[in-house]
Amino acid sequence: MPARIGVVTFPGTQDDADALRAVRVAGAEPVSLWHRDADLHGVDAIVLPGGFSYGDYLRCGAIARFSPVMESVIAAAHEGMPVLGICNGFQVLCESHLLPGALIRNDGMLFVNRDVRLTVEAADTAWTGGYKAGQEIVIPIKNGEGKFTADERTLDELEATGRVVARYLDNPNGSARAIAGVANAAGNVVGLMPHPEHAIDELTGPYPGPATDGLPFFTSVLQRLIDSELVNA
Amino acid sequence: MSEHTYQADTVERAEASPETEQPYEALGVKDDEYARIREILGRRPTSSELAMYSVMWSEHCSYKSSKVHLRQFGERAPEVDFLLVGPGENAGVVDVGEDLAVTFKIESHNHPSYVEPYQGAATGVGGIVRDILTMGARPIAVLDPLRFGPADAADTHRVLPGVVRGIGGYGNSLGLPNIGGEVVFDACYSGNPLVNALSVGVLKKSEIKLAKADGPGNHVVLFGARTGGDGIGGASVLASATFDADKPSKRPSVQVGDPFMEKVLIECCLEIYAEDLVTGIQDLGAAGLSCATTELAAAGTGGMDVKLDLAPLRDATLVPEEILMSESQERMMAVVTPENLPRFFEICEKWDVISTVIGTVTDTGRLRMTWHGETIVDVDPRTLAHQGPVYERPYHRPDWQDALQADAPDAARLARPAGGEQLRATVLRMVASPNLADKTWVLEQYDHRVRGNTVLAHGEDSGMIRLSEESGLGIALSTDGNGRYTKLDPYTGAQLALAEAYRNVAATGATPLAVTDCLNFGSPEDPEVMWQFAEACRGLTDACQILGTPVTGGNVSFYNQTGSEAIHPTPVVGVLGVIDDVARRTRSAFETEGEVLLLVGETLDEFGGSEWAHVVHEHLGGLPPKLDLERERQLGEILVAGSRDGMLSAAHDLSDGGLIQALAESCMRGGKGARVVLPGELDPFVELFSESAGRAVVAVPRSEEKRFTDMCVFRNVPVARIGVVDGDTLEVQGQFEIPLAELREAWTGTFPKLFG
Amino acid sequence: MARVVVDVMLKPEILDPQGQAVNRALPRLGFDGVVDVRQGKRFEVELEGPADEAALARVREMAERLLANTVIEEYRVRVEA
Amino acid sequence: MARVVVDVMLKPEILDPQGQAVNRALPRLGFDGVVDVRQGKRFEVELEGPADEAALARVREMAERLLANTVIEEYRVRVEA
Ligand SMILES: Nc1ncnc2c1ncn2[C@@H]1O[C@H](COP(=O)(O)OP(=O)(O)O)[C@@H](O)[C@H]1O
Ligand SMILES: [Mg+2]
Repeated sequence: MPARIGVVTFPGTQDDADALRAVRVAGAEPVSLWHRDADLHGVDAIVLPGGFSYGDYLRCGAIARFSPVMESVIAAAHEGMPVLGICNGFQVLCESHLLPGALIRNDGMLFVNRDVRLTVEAADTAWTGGYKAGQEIVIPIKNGEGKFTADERTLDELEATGRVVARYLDNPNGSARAIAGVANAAGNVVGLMPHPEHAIDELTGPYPGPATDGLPFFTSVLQRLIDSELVNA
Repeated sequence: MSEHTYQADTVERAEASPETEQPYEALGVKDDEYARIREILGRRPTSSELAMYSVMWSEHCSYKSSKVHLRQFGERAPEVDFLLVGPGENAGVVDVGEDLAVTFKIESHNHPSYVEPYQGAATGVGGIVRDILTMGARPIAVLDPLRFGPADAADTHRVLPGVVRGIGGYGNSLGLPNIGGEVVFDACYSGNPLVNALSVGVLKKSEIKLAKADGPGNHVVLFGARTGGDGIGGASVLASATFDADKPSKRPSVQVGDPFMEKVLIECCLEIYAEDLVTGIQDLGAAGLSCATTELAAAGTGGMDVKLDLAPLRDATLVPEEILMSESQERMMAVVTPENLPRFFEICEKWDVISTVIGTVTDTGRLRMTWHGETIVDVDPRTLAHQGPVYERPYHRPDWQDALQADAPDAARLARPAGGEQLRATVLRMVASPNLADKTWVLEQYDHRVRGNTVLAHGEDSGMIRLSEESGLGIALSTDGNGRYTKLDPYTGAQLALAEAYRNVAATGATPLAVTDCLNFGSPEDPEVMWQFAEACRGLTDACQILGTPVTGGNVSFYNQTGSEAIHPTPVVGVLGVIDDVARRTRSAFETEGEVLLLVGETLDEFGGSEWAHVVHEHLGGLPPKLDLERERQLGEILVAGSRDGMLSAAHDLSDGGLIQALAESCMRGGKGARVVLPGELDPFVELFSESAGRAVVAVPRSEEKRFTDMCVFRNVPVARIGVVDGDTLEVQGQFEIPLAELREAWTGTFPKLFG
Repeated sequence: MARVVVDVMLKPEILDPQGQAVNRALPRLGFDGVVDVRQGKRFEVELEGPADEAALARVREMAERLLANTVIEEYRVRVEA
Repeated sequence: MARVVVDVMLKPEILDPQGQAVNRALPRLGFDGVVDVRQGKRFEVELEGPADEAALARVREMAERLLANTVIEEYRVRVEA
């Protein structure tokens, strides 16, 4: 049985098609999940993609967090299912309290779409096993409210427990300690402001490259699922 | 005031009170137009009918001043076999092969964007995307050609940031990549910015949708946002003038968009299309329900009964006249058979989209509307949709045109830089000037990646979108326009706009196919403006014939002026191209050291309307660059063939700022320098800064130089070797050398300094 | 030091997509009995000096020019207890 | 019908980029004497019934669960005169 990776669509989600493609390119079977449907349809991992769920009105991710599908995602995450939230998905995970902190308006006030350099700091999460700790990668960001914020105690704890997954080399939005992505304590839930699904092929990835630095997020989880014998290679 | 106490002006009342005075002038209806309405109806119109005629016969909706000139786009169009839907529908549709079709159109939202830049621009994007959606297509990209007053003017600092945020805010929230556009500054746009937006969509050839209400008994469904009081200043005049008793509550002066609503509306429509549940569909744009009902009815079986009081409202105090004129965003109207209705509603419910049956298709030939049971509209819909007034506006060549053209920017008139030092300083000044400077500050606010099919976007000659992951089939789009050229010579100026967009598309390796245009002009009541308009239309038509690219649709925006001062006539032209495999796209970046740089095309001493004359001398006079459209076509073929045969490593079209600007951009984009040896006998300044049309610079591997050059010679297009890609400076031998870092600082510094 | 509050709301006739979104979400979360929600902005302005008439006039000008977009928004300036 | 207002502000320890942006703009527009600006949200909630204690408790729950993100924000619920 091949790995089945679900991609959730909320009303206002934009990057679901991209995430589904990334899952497919990585070699897993992409499965569309609909926000009103609490059934996870037997998926082995879940991506909450980018976009503007519910228009990003009120707060990014605030309304999506109450969708029926999120009840199931939260339960599955607590049981260890790998969950990746990208951009708006990261915001949904924070609003759901699966991840600490919050994402607020960028320091520059503006929406920023830019290829950024990151270091992958934690190579032991479900989604980053394919990277080397400290590896530098290029992945696009595109957000208006991507400034990661948490109280000092939480930030210290994230650092101390190796849960800072990725850090900006040139902090584009004033994120606390240049944090671009974090994980939960178990390492199965990862939230990331940059968009790895936009860096998976030479034709459409960052220019001038490297163009495919995002792909390992998707191949890593596949490898993790195979290693844990949840699915066949 | 509740709706029930509102005493509607019924047909019965209209018949009984022929002498009632009606405030038609306040609605922009002329005496003779009002007389014609009475003649058509055989009585005075009800206030609701008057509201409808006033909007449907407005310049914006009826094209009454432009129609006689626009006709030639269709009548003298080049013979092609790929045009599936031509001008006249919501957007043109072009066959791009593999069972796929593409629909694209450009529109303006100039005036609203001046009043409220964010919402004006945002709703401009929303409107054009709905036109694309209406054709049955999934919208897949947007472009935004923009014009503002001087970059350092206070008002530009109010307008530009808001416009850019609005286009980004709305387009990004729809999940549509922004793949191109323009940002141009000129004092003529002070107080009248141009905010044009182009959208493109893709559909199966067999699934084109049309705006017609066919089949008596079919339901007329209004779905999407509720109707509010947006954009109904005029209607309120009418309502309150006729019935001053209970004045309706205050009406908003600006339309506010809800991109989230539009996003779900798009997905909802696409699901409805996929199951083939509509027999006709129309978006609600300008003139809202008036336009949608009349156009659907006029194009279909011919009749429609509507219960207007069933329209879901955002503001319960709206009266029928206002509901008919409301321009509330994010609404659509569909014609649905009774069998399909339950499934249609189900899909709307899935997407939380409100949908309401408000009427029925009939074969009466009449559009009838009732308000709580009383008939308030009873008209032949064709008289509204198709039989509006047509004006043969007088036009004549302005008296000042000769003097303007005589004021040529020749060397005797405008001091030219001479010698390496002066040329070097001019290059740095030019790359930093607002029209030529790096637009990253703007472009970073737009998502160009969403949907994952963007092969080329900002910084390239045209945007390119992959349509098929299997075959690599794709499309390219570019928009261009030059108000200064068009002011100097409207006929040639319009052609130059087309030629530049055409060249841009070809430069990326795509074959130019078809055209959409947004004609931004001053008042049509000014015979000199009308002459500019007539000349531009004639020029565009002629050029389209030679290039073989039909106009498929577009938009006219008149009355772009501050007081009596009109903007430069500004036709903005969008060209759509097709490419069989996006993997062979040509970028503009110089990437590989040692590759040969070739200049294709001929350079003349042409500075009329040039960026150099504008920036350095604030001068506008003379004639625009000459245009040889046959040569332009040859150049296009060379660029496409060069891409197809794998000869080209880079290509960049030459336009504003001339050769040196193109070289600078390609160097900075690829992070590689260039060593340039000027070929001709011309003054180096002319070689570097002239804006002669029909030119491009290309980089080819040494092994391909001969083959490429032969191809040019064979087609009788001049080609000259001008240097190599090399090092990290831009060097013009014997003249000057500029380190890329210095060039980049000048080029990238301007926008952050102005707006950051 | 004094605190002046500026409340900025969309004019009542202007569409408020944010408020609407909240409105629609409430019943799903089991909150009934809400007829309408409108969402606006609240600015807390800390002044160096006292919130006297002159200072309030200045804050009003600030609201007019910067804090509110008076084409679509209205504002109210008040001293917070 | 009664109107209840919910004010939501970032907690004082969270840096407020929007307030900071206003702060920086003020002197450029010629406004001095402002020590700090913070920007938050204001919700006007129209209730079907009266704003009695039970209703206020419900609005407080709404704020806690939806209108504010209590990880970074604090809120206040009050009946507007
Ligand atoms: N400059 C133009 N060139 C070609 N066609 C045009 C031009 N202006 C308007 N049209 C065509 O006239 C028709 C009516 O335009 P318009 O009322 O703007 O359409 P819509 O209401 O669907 O936006 C459309 O088919 C449009 O493409
Ligand atoms: Mg239309």
